[in-house]
Amino acid sequence: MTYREALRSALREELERDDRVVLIGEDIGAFDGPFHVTKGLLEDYGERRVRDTPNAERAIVGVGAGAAMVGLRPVVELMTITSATRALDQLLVSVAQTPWATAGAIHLPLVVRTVQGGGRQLGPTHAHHLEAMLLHIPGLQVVVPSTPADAKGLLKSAIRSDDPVVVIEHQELYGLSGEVPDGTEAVVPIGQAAIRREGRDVTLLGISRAAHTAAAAADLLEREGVSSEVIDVRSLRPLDLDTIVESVKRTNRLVIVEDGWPQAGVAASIATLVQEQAFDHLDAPVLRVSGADAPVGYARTLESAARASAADVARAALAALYRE
Amino acid sequence: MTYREALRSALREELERDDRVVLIGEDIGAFDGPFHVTKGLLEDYGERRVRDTPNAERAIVGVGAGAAMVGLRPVVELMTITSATRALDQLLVSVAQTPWATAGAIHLPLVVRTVQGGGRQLGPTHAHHLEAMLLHIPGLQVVVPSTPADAKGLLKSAIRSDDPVVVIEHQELYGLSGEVPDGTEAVVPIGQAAIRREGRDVTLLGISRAAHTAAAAADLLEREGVSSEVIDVRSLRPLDLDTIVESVKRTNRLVIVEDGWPQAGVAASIATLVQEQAFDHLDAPVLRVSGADAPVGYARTLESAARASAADVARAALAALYRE
Amino acid sequence: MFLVRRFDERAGELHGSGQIGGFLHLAIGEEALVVGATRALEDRDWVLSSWRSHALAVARGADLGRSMAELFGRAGGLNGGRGGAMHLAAPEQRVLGGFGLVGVHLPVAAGVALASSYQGRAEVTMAFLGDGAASNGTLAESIDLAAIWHLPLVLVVAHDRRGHGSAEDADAAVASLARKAEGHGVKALTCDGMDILDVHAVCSDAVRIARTERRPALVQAILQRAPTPTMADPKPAGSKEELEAWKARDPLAVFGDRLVEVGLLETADRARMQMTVNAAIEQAISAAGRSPHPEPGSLYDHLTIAESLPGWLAIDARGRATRGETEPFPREVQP
Amino acid sequence: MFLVRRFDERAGELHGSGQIGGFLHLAIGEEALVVGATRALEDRDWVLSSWRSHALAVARGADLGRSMAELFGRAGGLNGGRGGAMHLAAPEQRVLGGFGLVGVHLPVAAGVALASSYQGRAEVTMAFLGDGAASNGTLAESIDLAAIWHLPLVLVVAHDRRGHGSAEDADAAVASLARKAEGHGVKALTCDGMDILDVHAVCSDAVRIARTERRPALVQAILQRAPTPTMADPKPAGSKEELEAWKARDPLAVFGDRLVEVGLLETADRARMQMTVNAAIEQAISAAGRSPHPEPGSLYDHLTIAESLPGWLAIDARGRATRGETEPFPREVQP
Ligand SMILES: Cc1ncc(C[n+]2csc(CCOP(=O)(O)OP(=O)(O)O)c2C)c(N)n1
Ligand SMILES: Cc1ncc(C[n+]2csc(CCOP(=O)(O)OP(=O)(O)O)c2C)c(N)n1
Ligand SMILES: [Mg+2]
Ligand SMILES: [Mg+2]
Repeated sequence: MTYREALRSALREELERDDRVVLIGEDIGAFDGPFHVTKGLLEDYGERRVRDTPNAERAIVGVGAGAAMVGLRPVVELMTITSATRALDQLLVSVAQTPWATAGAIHLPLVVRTVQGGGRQLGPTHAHHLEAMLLHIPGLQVVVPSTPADAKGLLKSAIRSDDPVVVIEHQELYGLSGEVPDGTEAVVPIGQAAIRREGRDVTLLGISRAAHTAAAAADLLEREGVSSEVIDVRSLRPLDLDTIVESVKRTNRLVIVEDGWPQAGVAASIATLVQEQAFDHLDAPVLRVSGADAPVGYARTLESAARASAADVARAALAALYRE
Repeated sequence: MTYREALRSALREELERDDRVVLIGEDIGAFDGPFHVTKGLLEDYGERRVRDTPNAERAIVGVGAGAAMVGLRPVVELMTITSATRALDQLLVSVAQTPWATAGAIHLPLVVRTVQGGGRQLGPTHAHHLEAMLLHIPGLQVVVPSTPADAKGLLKSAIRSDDPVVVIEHQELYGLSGEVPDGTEAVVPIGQAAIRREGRDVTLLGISRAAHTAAAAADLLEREGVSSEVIDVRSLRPLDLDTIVESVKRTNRLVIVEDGWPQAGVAASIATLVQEQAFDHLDAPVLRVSGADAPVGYARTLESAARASAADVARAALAALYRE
Repeated sequence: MFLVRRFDERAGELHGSGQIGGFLHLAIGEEALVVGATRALEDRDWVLSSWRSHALAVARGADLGRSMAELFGRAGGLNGGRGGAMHLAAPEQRVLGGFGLVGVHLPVAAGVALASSYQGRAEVTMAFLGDGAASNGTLAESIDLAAIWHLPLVLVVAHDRRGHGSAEDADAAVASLARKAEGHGVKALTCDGMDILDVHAVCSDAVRIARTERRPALVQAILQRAPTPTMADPKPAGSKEELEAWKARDPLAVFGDRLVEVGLLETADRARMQMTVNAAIEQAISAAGRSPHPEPGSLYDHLTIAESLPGWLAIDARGRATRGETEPFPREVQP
Repeated sequence: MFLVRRFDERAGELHGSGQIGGFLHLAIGEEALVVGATRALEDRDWVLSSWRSHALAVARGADLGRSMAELFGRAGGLNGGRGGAMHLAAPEQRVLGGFGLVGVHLPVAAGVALASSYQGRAEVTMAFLGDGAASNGTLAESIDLAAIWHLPLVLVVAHDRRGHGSAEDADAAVASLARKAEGHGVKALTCDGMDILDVHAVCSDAVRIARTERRPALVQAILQRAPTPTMADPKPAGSKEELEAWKARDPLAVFGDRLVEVGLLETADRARMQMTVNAAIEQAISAAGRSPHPEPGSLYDHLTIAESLPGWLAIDARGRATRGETEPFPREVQP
């Protein structure tokens, strides 16, 4: 099953299970969703459950927040994470803060689905990675699935959560195939990192699509005789810092990989926590391989120069091992 | 001169110097500005130069961006940094990226003034610190003046810069008095940190208002026999990392103080850079004292529990010295 | 109406004396709107606003002591003292807030209306906004969705004609907003916001449209709040003359006098009623004063995901309260 | 018109063969609007759009080779290959972009008009948007400022009636947008977007209003783009029948035939002109193909503040290009 199909099957199963679940977004119905994730759902569940909207990001999130406050479990979709920058006031004020600011009197079981990345020359406005902006806001859970199983499992958890969750999908992963468990086993709890590969010499932590970059780097490093532990963070908030720190205590070296921008980014956030928690176990600084600190270019050469590649990660790992 | 007056005098001098300078914002004219920074300017410069707008943050930033593209030097004002979350698409797409994405064909000498903080029970929507979201975006210069002299000097530099600058003022500093140089000396270059106090044992780096918290902590630490070097970051992008790293190479310990949220925050961003650059010089992890990772509360007790205090910073410094 | 007025007057005073903090937007002069509009609703209907939600909560029957305690920022407040006046919610009275930012609640209100409609509940949602908020694009987006989805939503605009220069400008703004709403196919109505009977009649009509025709309506209430010289509201106060002129229009006094005139209210009863209200409010104030400040250690409550917060910061912030606080310098008060 | 068409047709083909990447929104069927509207402008006037700005640049006389090179993502492109079709700017032709996000350019256009007006230059700014963008609140905010400040701004809405279900819905959308604009005091005009003469006449009128009366105007051009089956545009293509039906309305063919009919154009001249254009475009394509790819090391150019970037990352990203690239897995193409 592909990542795309996995998301669709999560939506379908939850629509089936709970009448309070309603999908809201631009082009999700008649056009099958901008990336075809919601294909066929309008046909099967009708306009009551699958609601097309005009282009109006703030209204989409706001409407979801309101409906969630009084009993629905809306899953709203923002066409890209760049669109999410147009609804940040809603995410911050109406969504993230409300349960806290009402001392728990108002709950907000809202899911915001959005998608980052691009990687096929979409240029400066359609291929951002902006996880960091959402991670910054207390009150939001933020997950970044990188496999079909996690896409399904985390989306199901998100829909069942009584607190708001932002699910950040990755455009370049929609076609990725993988095993996806059925039924209740499919649910993946929010807040657990996954160790994708065990290793001794260095820990490679990947965020969103970059979890695959980390895995590819581990292959390159193996040829150099380096044994890497690869962790997929899966959830940014809550963060499974224990798993990361335990790994670093074993390997004493950490390289974090992200496609997003580095300043006030996700990798920096995690790096700081790790050096706070495991300073005495670190034999080298926590290194980052982030997207370049520049807008996203259209030209193929600029686009790929700006991206964290497996070779970059391998080089960073060797540097952490003082082998470069 | 107060911080507020210093800002006003920068605006006044630049309005006087350059007809291309135009002020745009909500209530900046007839109401003297939400915090009285622009008091009297409408009277003296008229409706052509000082332009009141309706509540429409995106339009305010977008209009400034457009006017800047074709020859003006607009200074637009967003009433609070929370309002800035309503214009993030403009800041990201129209402002930050344009010079880069047009390979320098279009310049954008735009200044965005906004204000963070509160500290007098403004509650969950009027007292955010969101520097990190703006720092995250490549293409924006971001400054956080904490003294009247810097407020004037950095705002003047910002207006004279050919590239976009976000000036983040601090609500709790408007009444702060201090020496402010006149004329050309008043200009403070963007991108230089200020060493406020020299010391040997630990470096305390403060961001925005927290630079004062750091200074107050140094006083507390002095009583404990600890000699602190206090640095005011002044500019987040470009960041004067050299000054910070040099200091850390002398003191071998760093505590960063911010009022903002910790996850994907500014302190984490700088901490990561420092451990990357000066790992071998650090005798302790880089520690942070940030605002609490929770929404901002109205109740006095919650508000102050969430804030980084000088005592917290002093405690962190002692911990970095392994004295606690 | 008198209850709402007295509550606000006392709140203004208590803000002056430092018992209440932050921005306190007073509803003095808006009582005809607050009471007239909410009385057009049934108990099952929902209410949202930008600020002044304390007045809506009181008008909808929220506990006075807990309402006042919220303004005091106390643990016994409606929201545990976390929100204060600008963010006050009284969920039992179906007042969802106080959202603080101009216009941010408008799509949220549409969402509440959507849930009612989706679940086949004949509830109406009423959202209060100011004329200032009407300029924000979020209104257009919200009206649009409400129209497309046939949502039972009533938008009530308190049109206080500030920031519109001359009276003609203000009239033009009213007419323009009506045309914009009608551009979306939304019925636009106007009422005299200083006259509770007119407000009630027009809002009842709007509520009927929303409830029975299942489509949104917009009401513009032309009103003038008291230009009271108070530090509680961030807007500048009016002059003495303006205040005198306003007093002649005071919706509460005018309506009370009229009731007396036409014989529906005895002067003695009016005084008695006022005394009862005064007593209830004083009681609420002392109850609020007795309510404890929220425990600093409760900072992370109702934020379950903070449980997983590691490190320095969380430990520190949780523990901080029990230790001494050092203020780096006095906090700035806005002029 | 033929130039714009051929440029687009070839671009579409080159996207198919992988020479051009990203999303390529074709203007096929929109030539009457592109040419008719821009011909209503003077050289000193400004143009902005969401996408399809390559067509505007070509219509305004931008160098064909550099325009095509931009689509190819080459260093010789109008923007050094950094923006591509969705973000193409031709500043010499006063086409400021291509802003990519729905509606993000609308307040920017108002700002450009503000600068003209502020500096007493009699320029007009024309912003193109789609009917989809008209739902976004940013339109309302931009119109509002343009009206208040008497800005010389012309908003041209390409109303392609997609996403409005039935034709009546689309008509209602047109009428509704006109009412909304007029709610702001902005003159709203409508034209047949398939007829270049009508487009030109109506846009000229709008430009005159903006230039001489110094106030904004809004033009709705009802049109239908070719439902060509291409992967270049993210929207779904139409059926064969739809394509045939569209061909009968093709604004280019219809106008050309009419010119021939009324004797203003010889068939032979028409063919010759087409050949000239074809030749120019093929030349542009080969020039574009010869233009080098941007140097990876130029990534931080035009971002002066990146100079100060420290550490790993910056060093790494600058150096990376010279080393080998390893792709973790193939990149996903949208269905
Ligand atoms: C986004 C945002 N910007 C600014 C403010 C500050 N502010 C508080 S009240 C107010 C005036 C609003 O006017 P209006 O909407 O007419 O409200 P009313 O007159 O009914 O209080 C403003 C700008 C805010 N609360 N939110
Ligand atoms: C903010 C944002 N959301 C989504 C998109 C994706 N998108 C590209 S074209 C398009 C349809 C826009 O329709 P319309 O405005 O009518 O444009 P036109 O039909 O003229 O292309 C959308 C939604 C985008 N570019 N920006
Ligand atoms: Mg008002
Ligand atoms: Mg369209």
